Amino acid sequence: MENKIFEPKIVAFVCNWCTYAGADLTGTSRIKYAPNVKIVRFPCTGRIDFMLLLKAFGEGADGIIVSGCHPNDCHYTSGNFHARRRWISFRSLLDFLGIDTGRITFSWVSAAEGAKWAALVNDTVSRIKELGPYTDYEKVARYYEEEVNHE
Amino acid sequence: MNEYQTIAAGLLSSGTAAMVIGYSEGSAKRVRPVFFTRPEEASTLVFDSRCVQNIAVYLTKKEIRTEGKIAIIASLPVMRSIIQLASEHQLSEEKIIVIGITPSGEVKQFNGFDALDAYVSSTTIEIEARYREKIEQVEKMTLTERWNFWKNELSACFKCYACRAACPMCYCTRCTVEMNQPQWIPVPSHTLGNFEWHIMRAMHLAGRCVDCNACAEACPLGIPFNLLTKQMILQFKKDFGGYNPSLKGLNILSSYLPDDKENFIQ
Amino acid sequence: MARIGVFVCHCGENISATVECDKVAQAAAGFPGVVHSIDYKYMCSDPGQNMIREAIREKNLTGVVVASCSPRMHEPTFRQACSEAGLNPFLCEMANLREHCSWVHEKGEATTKKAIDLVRMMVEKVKRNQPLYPIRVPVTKTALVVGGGIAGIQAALDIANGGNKVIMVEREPSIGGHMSQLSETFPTLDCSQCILTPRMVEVAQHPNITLYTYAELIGLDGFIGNFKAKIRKKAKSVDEKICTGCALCTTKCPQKKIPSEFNEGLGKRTAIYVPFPQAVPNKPVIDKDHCTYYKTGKCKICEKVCPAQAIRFDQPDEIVEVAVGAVVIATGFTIHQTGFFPEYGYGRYPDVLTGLQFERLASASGPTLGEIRRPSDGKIPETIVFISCAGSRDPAKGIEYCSKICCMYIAKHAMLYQHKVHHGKSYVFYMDIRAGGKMYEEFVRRAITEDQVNYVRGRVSKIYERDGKLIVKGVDTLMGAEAVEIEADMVVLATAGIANPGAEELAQTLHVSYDGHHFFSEAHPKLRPVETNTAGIFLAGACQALKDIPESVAQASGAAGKVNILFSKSELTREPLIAVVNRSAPPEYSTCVGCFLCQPACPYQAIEKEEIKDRSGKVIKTVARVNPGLCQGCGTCVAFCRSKSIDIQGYTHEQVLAEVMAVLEND
Amino acid sequence: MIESYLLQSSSLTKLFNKLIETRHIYAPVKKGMVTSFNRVESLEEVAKDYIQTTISAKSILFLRNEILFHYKQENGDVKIMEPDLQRIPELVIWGCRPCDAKSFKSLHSVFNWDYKDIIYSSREARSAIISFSCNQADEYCFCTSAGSGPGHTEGSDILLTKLKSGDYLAEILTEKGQLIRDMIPAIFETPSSESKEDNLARIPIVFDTAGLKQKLEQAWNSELWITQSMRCLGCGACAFVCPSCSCFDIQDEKHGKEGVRSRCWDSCGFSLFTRHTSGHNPRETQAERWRQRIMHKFSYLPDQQGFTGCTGCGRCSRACPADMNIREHLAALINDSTSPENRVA
Repeated sequence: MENKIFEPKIVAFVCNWCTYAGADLTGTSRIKYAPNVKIVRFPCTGRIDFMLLLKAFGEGADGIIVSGCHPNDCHYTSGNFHARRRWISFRSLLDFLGIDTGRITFSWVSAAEGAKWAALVNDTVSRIKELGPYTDYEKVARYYEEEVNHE
Repeated sequence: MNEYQTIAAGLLSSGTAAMVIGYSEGSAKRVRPVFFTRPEEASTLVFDSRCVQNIAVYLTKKEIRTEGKIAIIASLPVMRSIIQLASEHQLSEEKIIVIGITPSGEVKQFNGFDALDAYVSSTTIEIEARYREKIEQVEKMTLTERWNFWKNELSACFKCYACRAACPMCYCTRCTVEMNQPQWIPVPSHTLGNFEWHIMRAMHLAGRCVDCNACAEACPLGIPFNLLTKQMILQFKKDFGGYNPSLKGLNILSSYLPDDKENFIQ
Repeated sequence: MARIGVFVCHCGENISATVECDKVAQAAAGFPGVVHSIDYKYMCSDPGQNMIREAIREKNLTGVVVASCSPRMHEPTFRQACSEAGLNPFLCEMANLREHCSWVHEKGEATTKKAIDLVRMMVEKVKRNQPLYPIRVPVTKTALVVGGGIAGIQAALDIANGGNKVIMVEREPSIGGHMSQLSETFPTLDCSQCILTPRMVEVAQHPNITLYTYAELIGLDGFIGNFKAKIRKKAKSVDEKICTGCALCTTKCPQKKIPSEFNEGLGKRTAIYVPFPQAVPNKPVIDKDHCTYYKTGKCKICEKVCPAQAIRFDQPDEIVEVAVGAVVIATGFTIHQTGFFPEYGYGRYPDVLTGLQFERLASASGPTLGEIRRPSDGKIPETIVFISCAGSRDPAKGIEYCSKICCMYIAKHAMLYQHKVHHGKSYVFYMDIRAGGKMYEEFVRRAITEDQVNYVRGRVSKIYERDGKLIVKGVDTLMGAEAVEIEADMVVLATAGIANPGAEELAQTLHVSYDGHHFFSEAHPKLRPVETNTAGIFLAGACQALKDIPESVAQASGAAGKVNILFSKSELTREPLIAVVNRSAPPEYSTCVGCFLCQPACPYQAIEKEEIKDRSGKVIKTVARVNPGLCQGCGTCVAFCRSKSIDIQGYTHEQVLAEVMAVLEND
Repeated sequence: MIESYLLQSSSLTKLFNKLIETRHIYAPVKKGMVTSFNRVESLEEVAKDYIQTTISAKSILFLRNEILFHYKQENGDVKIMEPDLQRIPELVIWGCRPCDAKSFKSLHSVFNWDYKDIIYSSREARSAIISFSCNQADEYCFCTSAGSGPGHTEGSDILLTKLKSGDYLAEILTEKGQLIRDMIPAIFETPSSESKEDNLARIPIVFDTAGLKQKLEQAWNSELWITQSMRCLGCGACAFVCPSCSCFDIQDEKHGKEGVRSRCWDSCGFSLFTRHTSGHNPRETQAERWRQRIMHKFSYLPDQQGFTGCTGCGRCSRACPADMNIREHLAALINDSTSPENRVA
């Protein structure tokens, strides 16, 4: 197990109209990227609950990508603006708590930016690989393991 | 009788108010909230620096019911809470008389929320120096030190929810921690459950917290989770240019500016 | 218990080349709740869809996951297939194995593992899906057209000819818009009014069109199919029903020095006036700001001379409320006035004109009856300079965009001048000539070659007056940036086209988005150019971006087509992927506490207040309610709601959390 | 079976050091304004001067969050793994007050009433309680009115009373206590003649428990439930600091294919505590919940078990953010004259 190369688990929260479509374009353009990232689709970045980021870390995610439409391009006019405020405050709170915000990539990827999506994923994967597994948060989530491991 | 006692007694004897909420002497040199309906009780009212419990919390409780108006002895944080609650459609102007006592000790009776709003808007929420220093101390730590600091502090929490109960802004009838489909926040008071509870609490108070400190005062374990909301207020002042409850403004997280600044979105 | 079917598609080799589809199907078969799991070459083919239909029937599936291409591609296909087999279409989800996996990763264990994770995620989601039913809303088959320029006229006529009712609101006393001010039109040089006036009359006479001129839209509530529009009909001070349109009043009005809007200030009008002879309706209105009676309480000459006794000084503004099912915004544009340009004299020189002013000079119905004469002294200009891009494409002036119509109308202006002043000399200063369009380039060429218009590529830095002449200083960049100085008698600035004043306010009234220049935003710059992001509100003409007449007309017909499609059914069905505020039994009724902080977060004003009352009618609780007609399903309110009392169908808390948990699950 | 000895002040360290060789010791530790029972390694860590700890010692035996079992999904089946009770260490609760020691009785009764809770019982069996009598009290203390007292012996295995000389009177109360004595018999010397009573705090009796119980039986409809609970915020601070409150909730937590079921503290003061799925709540108001709290401790438990569920430690009053003072409220209930016809809420 120890000899295995660290393959980070990364979950991406993306909006349906821009980044999800952008990732579709990456596919249709056959641009390759690392398979570590798995996409969860949302109607809009405005829908992404901050609790989901914590849940992802708790379930063992080593990194998170949050991505949606560029400012002014939101399918719903302003969902991404609301999301941006939410991330500005949430990110600062996490940082204050000692939760590694360097493991969260926030980005705007439009439906036309298939190449940007691939680059974003690859950058995130290599950055997380350098950081190593994120265990701080997962450990408190799996607090019981210490007690039950001996079984 | 002093000024606020006289006003309170007057409101009750004239029938203008049906109940007065204020503070009186409690046990062991503490003060406690009181609710009275008879003018003669007004002489037991006290107001001093010990009155840190935010009694605006009672205004939204279904247990506090009267047919008539409620008069409330309101410190500045209580006044702020009333404005914030009013902006969230939780209080009706016709039911409340505010006997405000300003930080300088001036007694001000407010007719209507607009007048109260004008007064509250003329003040600003400033984080006390001792908390600012503590926040800076935490901010100066390395990421790991910060994590360990909070892990140590928050793991002590046994989730009595006194912080929630003491907060006038936590008036939801079903708190998200009580939601079990899905179970967002683990119920047990283990470190994860505590982290998620306090993170969520801070986020839900974002732009709503009036910095009264009642939550921290209520905590039987002295956990400094109030630093989270205080840090947030400092951050909001920086990021969104100001922070004050008001009937006119919009909540920070349910509004936005097209040119909000950030430096982390790629 | 859930009975989920998983259908893994090879997509020929598109998926199977890098993902081991059989392994994915095998793994999925082991997921809790999965009772059927197969892989097949083409799930979207007829036999593939049949497999799904059969499995639903035979195995009583409660949910289907098709692991194939992007849901943006085939979700409707597979949902339809499920529906045909009796499964609610919203119990079908797709795992995107092609665009998000097989096409972007190399063949290998990790790729197949990711495919399995994606399928697991969708299985966990679909277990929590609920049957959903399309939302039906009735449609009021009346359209509101805001603006009576050529775009509004075209849209109104097309909608009305499609058999639907139209209410047209025009701010000015007459419809016609800017097109009615034009002399000739490019690239054909046919007379603008000759082609426009019949359309205006048709609007006035169309049985399906109700025309409100001198009126403004002041409010719009509701949602697609069911809007309520509030219109203020400004008092015209003339009883339209009685007025015969004889215009005697306009000849007798003592106020004769009011600059005429129609003539761009180059002519004068009276206080009671008809903006132009072909106006529709051709009945006067009293301009209260200039009328002697309204200002001083004395005069009433018009009342005395009116043979029909139609003057009504005490007429009030009237507010009418109309129910409409769709709105077409066609409020047009305006232009910068010469005062905007310090380098060209801040509008101080009377012979520095805007393009629209030149149109009025060149128009047979204009103040000079079509003769090109200087406003200052009435002389015919011997030398005339046209300056393009006055303000446009100039970030320093705050306008980055090209006003699009100027290159063509400058060519037209220069030609008209040359046709009318044979010995005159005309110059055009330009940056680039943008003449994309049918017969456009040929038209500009004609100006240069046949009409000897001098095109100078360069900018004009300054205009000043010397001995009654306008000195135009510029450079000719094609002659090696040589300084050029022309002594002109008249200068015409092709000033930038800009959004109408009040466009921002109107956008807010209509709840549609607008850009930084206050032009209204289309829903998609390419694929939805006539829709706004607010369902049921469409755009036509220059209010969206500067455009010429054929483009405006085309967009107007497009918008009208959209409206007629919308009106072709009596009920509207919409995808039910909308937010819902929970309701429960008493005494709670809902976990919503009615803080309404979600209201400002909603881009569609879809969140309403609902009062929950007891039997005696007493309000027990006020809670939020999402109007299903207005909600577009972004879910911003859902993430914002503290008590998690709002959820969004199709992306519920249970679903998304289960997805996150499942995708991170360790094997 | 009480055996009394003298323990010289210097012997206290010897006793502690002897115990820590084989046992985990939990003792009051002061951090800021809060004193709580933590696992300690040396006597120096133990708080010196405390009337009462902020949190009671109950959390050592009745864990805030006790894992009942751990499960795993494997090959379409679920494997359940119960905790290894043999791993529970031998432990000593050091420095708890007589009121706390007594409160273990009510915890014991709850966890051994109709069903023997093996987890609690195993912890209880492996723990010894060395209490210290109180020589000071504050105005929240009312143990003497609640069947306990500053030198009460019930519940402790050894009770130490500090004498004026600085030495301790050691009372060995149980077999567990004797076992400890036998670990280091040399330090247990012949007691002096100094009276234990003279070295105890004076805590006035404000009401008598039997009278209270009688009164409560008539008090269901008292107005006092409403007026007293008016300022109650509905938090769980009182229940969580209480040494005898034993309400719990059972919770499942799942992580992928595995998870745990645990038992965690709950409080009857929470409105959610009795709320049904339908939304109906049999204890709709805070007054009803306050009545439940008092009735349970002073009426129902005495009926069921023969003793009160309160030992008068006063923690709930100290912890209450709204200054609900149980001693004062109980005294008021005894003197209640409001008409029983007045219904709550």
